[in-house]
Amino acid sequence: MRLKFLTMLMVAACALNATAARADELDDILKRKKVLIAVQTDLPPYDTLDANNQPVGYDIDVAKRIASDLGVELELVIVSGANRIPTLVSGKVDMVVATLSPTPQRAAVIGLSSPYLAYSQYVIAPSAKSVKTLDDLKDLRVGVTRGTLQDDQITRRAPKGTQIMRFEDDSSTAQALLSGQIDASAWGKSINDEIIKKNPSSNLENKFALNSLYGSIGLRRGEPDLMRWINTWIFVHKQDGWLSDTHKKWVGEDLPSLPAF
Amino acid sequence: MSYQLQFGSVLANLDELLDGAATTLWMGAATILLGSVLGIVLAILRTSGPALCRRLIDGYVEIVRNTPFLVQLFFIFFGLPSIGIRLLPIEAALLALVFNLGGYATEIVRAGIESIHPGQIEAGLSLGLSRWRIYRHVVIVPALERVYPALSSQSVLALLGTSVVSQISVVELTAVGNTIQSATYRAFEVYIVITVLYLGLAFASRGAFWLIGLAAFSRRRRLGARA
Amino acid sequence: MAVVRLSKVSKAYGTHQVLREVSFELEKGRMLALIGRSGSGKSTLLRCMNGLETIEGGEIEMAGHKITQGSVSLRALRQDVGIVFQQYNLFPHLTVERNVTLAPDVVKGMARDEARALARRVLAQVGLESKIDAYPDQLSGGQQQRVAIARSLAMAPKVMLFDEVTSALDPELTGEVLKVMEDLARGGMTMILVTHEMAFARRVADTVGFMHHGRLWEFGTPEQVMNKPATPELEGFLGAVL
Amino acid sequence: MNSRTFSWTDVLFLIEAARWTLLLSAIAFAGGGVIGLATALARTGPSRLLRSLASIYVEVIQGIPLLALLFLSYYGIGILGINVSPVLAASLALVLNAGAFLGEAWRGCIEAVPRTQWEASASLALTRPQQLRYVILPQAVRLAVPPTVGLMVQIVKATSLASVIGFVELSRAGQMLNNATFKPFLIFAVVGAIYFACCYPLSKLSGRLERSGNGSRSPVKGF
Repeated sequence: MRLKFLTMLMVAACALNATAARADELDDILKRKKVLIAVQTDLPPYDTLDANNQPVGYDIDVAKRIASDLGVELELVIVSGANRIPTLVSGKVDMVVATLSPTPQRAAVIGLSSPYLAYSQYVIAPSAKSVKTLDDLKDLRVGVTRGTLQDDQITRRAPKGTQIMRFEDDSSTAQALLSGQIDASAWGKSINDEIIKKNPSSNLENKFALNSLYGSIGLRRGEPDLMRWINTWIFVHKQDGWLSDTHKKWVGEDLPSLPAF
Repeated sequence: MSYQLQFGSVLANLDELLDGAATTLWMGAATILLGSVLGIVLAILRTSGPALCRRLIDGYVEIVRNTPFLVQLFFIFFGLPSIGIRLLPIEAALLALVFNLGGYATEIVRAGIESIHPGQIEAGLSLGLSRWRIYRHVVIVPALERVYPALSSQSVLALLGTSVVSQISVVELTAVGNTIQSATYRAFEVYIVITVLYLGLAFASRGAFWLIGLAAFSRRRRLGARA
Repeated sequence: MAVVRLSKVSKAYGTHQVLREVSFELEKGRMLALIGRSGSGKSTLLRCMNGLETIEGGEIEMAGHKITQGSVSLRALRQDVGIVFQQYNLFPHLTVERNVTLAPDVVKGMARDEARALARRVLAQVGLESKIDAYPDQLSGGQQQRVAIARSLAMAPKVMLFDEVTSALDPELTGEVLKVMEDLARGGMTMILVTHEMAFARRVADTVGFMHHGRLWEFGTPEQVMNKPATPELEGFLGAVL
Repeated sequence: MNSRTFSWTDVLFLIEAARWTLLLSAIAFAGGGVIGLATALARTGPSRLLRSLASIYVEVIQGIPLLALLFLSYYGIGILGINVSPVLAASLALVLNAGAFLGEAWRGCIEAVPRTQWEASASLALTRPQQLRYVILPQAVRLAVPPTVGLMVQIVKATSLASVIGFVELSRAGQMLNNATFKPFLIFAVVGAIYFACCYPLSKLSGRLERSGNGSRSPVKGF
C-alpha cells in the first residue's frame, strides 16, 4: 500500500519535467525524441473518440504523421476549444493541431502555419426554426464555444438582440444544442453533419454558410526553425495527396485547395 | 520563454469584471437565502416529520454530500431536458446551487437541533406553552444560534461555488474572466484579478455574516437576560 | 543549606498585582505548606517555581537553577523540580507505565529495561505496582493522583511542588494521597504544597506560609503560624477554615 | 464514423477514468496532509510570524474558489517557464486547497487537547517537539479522524473541477463520452453514481466514527 502510494507520488513528480528556456524547439523535440501536440476530442469528424475511447480523426492523423515524419514519439494532450491557445502559450505543448483558424489577433500571440485544413462554417439549428440569414438569429439563443472563431464570428456578425451563450468547450456547446438549451450554433459543415447523423431525433439541420475558414497549426512565437519545418511538411503532404486522402477518409470529401502564406 | 505580466488589457475590462462580480454576489445571496430556508425546513422535517419523509431527506442529503457540484449542475442543465425539464442557464444554476447548499444546511441545522437538550422542551411544556411555540423558541432559535458559524462558513463556500456555473454559460465573474482571457490571451493576469475579486467578496461576506450574527444573536441574548 | 530561595518575586496580570515581593528560603528536606484564601496568589507562586508562569520582578532559585524575568532555559530546572497538579493531568492515551517512563525515556534517554524497573520502583512507592499496565481512565481519582506523583518521582527531582493535589478528590480518597506525601516527607524530599488540608499541614509540614493579597503574610513553624497568628488577617482566615 | 450507443465499454471507460479521480484524490490528500500538518503546527505554535503566515494562507485559500485556483495554477506555472501537465497543475491547486481545509480542521483538534496536557508534559522537562510527538499529537489524531475522513470526501469531489483544465478524470471522461454518444441524462447519472460509490462509504465511516465519540465535532463543510 505504501509502495503504491509512493509510486503515485513519483508519477506526479515526474510530470514536473521542467524544460528550461530553449534555444530552438525543433532541436528540443528531436533531442527528447517526443513531440507534445494538443488536440481536441469533441469536434467529430476532425477529432473525436473511437469505440475504445481513443482520440481519432483528421487532426489526430495529422498529429501522428507529424510525429512519425519527425521520427519521434507522439504525446497527445487533450484540450478544449477555449484553452487551445493558453495551453500552447504557457508551454505545455509544442504545437496545437485543433481546427485552429488563423486570425490577425491570434497571429499576434502565437505563430500560425500555412493552412492544413479548409472548411465552411454553417449555422446549425432545428428544422422547425426558420433561419436563413444572420438576421434570423435575432432573439434566438445562439451557443458558441468561448474564444473560438465561432464565438468571434457570431459575436461580431449576429444582429443586436441575439442572445449569445458561451460554453467552455465544444462538447458543452453541442450538449446544449442537443438538449435544446440553445436554439442554434455554428461549426464546420462536416461537424454539423456528424451531430445530425448521430442524433436523428433532434431534427437539426444545416442552415446557411457563415464563412469559409482555414485551419492552421499553432506554434509558439519565435520558433522559426520549427515553423519552417511545419510549413515544409504541409507543402509536401499537399503535393503527395496525403492530406487530401486523410481528409476524405474522415470527412468523406476532397480537401478544398489550400493556399500557402 | 520569458513572460512579462501585463495587466493593462485585463484592467481595461474592469467594468465587465465588476458586472460579473455583481452577478456572482446576487446569485450567491439568493443561494444562501433560499438554501438556508430549505435547509431549516428540511431539518425540522428530518427531526420531527414522518418516517418516509425522514428517509427521503436522508437520501437527498447523501446525494448532495457524495457527488460533486459540477456533476449535479451538468445533470440538471444537460440531463434534465431529456425528460422534458428545460431550464435557462441561470435557473439551472440557481436550482443546482440551492439544491447543493440546502443539503449541507439540512445536515448542519439538524445537528444543531439534535444538540438541544430534551430537558429544554420539558421545561417549556411545564410553563404551559403550546408545542409549536416551545419548539420555535426553545429548539429552533437556539439551534440556529448554535450552528450559525457553521452555516455562515458553508454559505461563503456556496458563494465561491458559484464560479462553477460558468460552465453552463452563466455570465458571472469566472465566465467574464474566461471571455477576457480568450480575447486577450492573458490567462494568468486575468485569473489573478479574478482571484483578488473573489477574495474581496469572500472577506466582505465573512464580515457581513459576523455583523449579522452580532446583531441577531447579541440582541436576543440581551433580551433573554432581561426576561 | 537553602535549596529553594525566593527574593522579591513579583507578578501582575495587567494591572492586577498577583505576587508582591515574595521572599523566603527553604532548607533541603523541609516541607512547606502554603495556605491562604483562593486568589491569594499561592498557586501562582507555586507555578512560578517551575516556570509554568513567568515572573516580572525578583529572582527564584530552585536546586541551583535561577529563574529571573525573561529567563528561558527551563528544561534543566524542570528535571530537578517536579510538580503534581490538582487535576492529575495524566496522559490519557498512555499506560501507567508509559506515563511514568515517558520523561526518563525521552528526556534522559534511559534504556527500556531500566525505565521499566524505575517505573516499578516508583509505583511501589505510591502503592500501585499492580496497576502498571492500566490506562488512567481505569483508575480512581486517588489512584490517578498517586500515579501523577510517581510520574514526577521518576525524574528523581530535588524539589517537589504539589498544587492542591487533593482538592479534586472525594474525601474518602484524599487519605491515600496524603499518606503517600507523608511517606515522601519522611524520606527527606524537599516539598512545597499549596493546600486546604489544615490538619495535614499542621501535622506533617515543618514550615507554613500564609499568603494574603499576593504577599507572604506570615511564615514560620506550624506552631508559630497556626497557633499564634500574628495578624488579624491570618486569624480571620484560620477562624473561617478550622 | 458510425453512430455510437452507450455500452458497457463506456462504463468501463468511466471506471478507468475514476482511477485518475482516485489518484488525484490521493495526491491531494497526501500533499494537503503535509501542508495541513505544517499549517496546524504553525497556527498552534509559539512563533508569531509562522502563526500569521499560516492563518493568511488558510484565510486566502478558503476565500478563493477552487476553480479560480485551478486556472491560476494551470496557466500560472506554465508561464513561469515550467512545463506543467494538467495533472500537475490540478495536483498543485488541490493540494493547496486541501492543505488549508485540513490545516484548519487539525488546528482545531490540536487546540482541543487540554492546555493542562501541555503543562504536565512541560513540567516533565519535555521539549516542544517531544511534547507534540509523545503527548499532544497522539491525542489530537484521535480527535482528527472523523473530520479528516469527512474532508477526504470533499477532496474526491473537488477533483471533478480538474476537468475544466482538461485533465481527463471521471467528470471529463463523462463529458467526452457524452459528446460521442449524446446521452447526457444517462451518462451524468452514471458519473454521479460512481462518485457516490467512492464517497458514500467514506461519509458513512466519518459519521460512525463521530457518533462513536472517537473524535471532536466535525464541520460538514464542502461544496
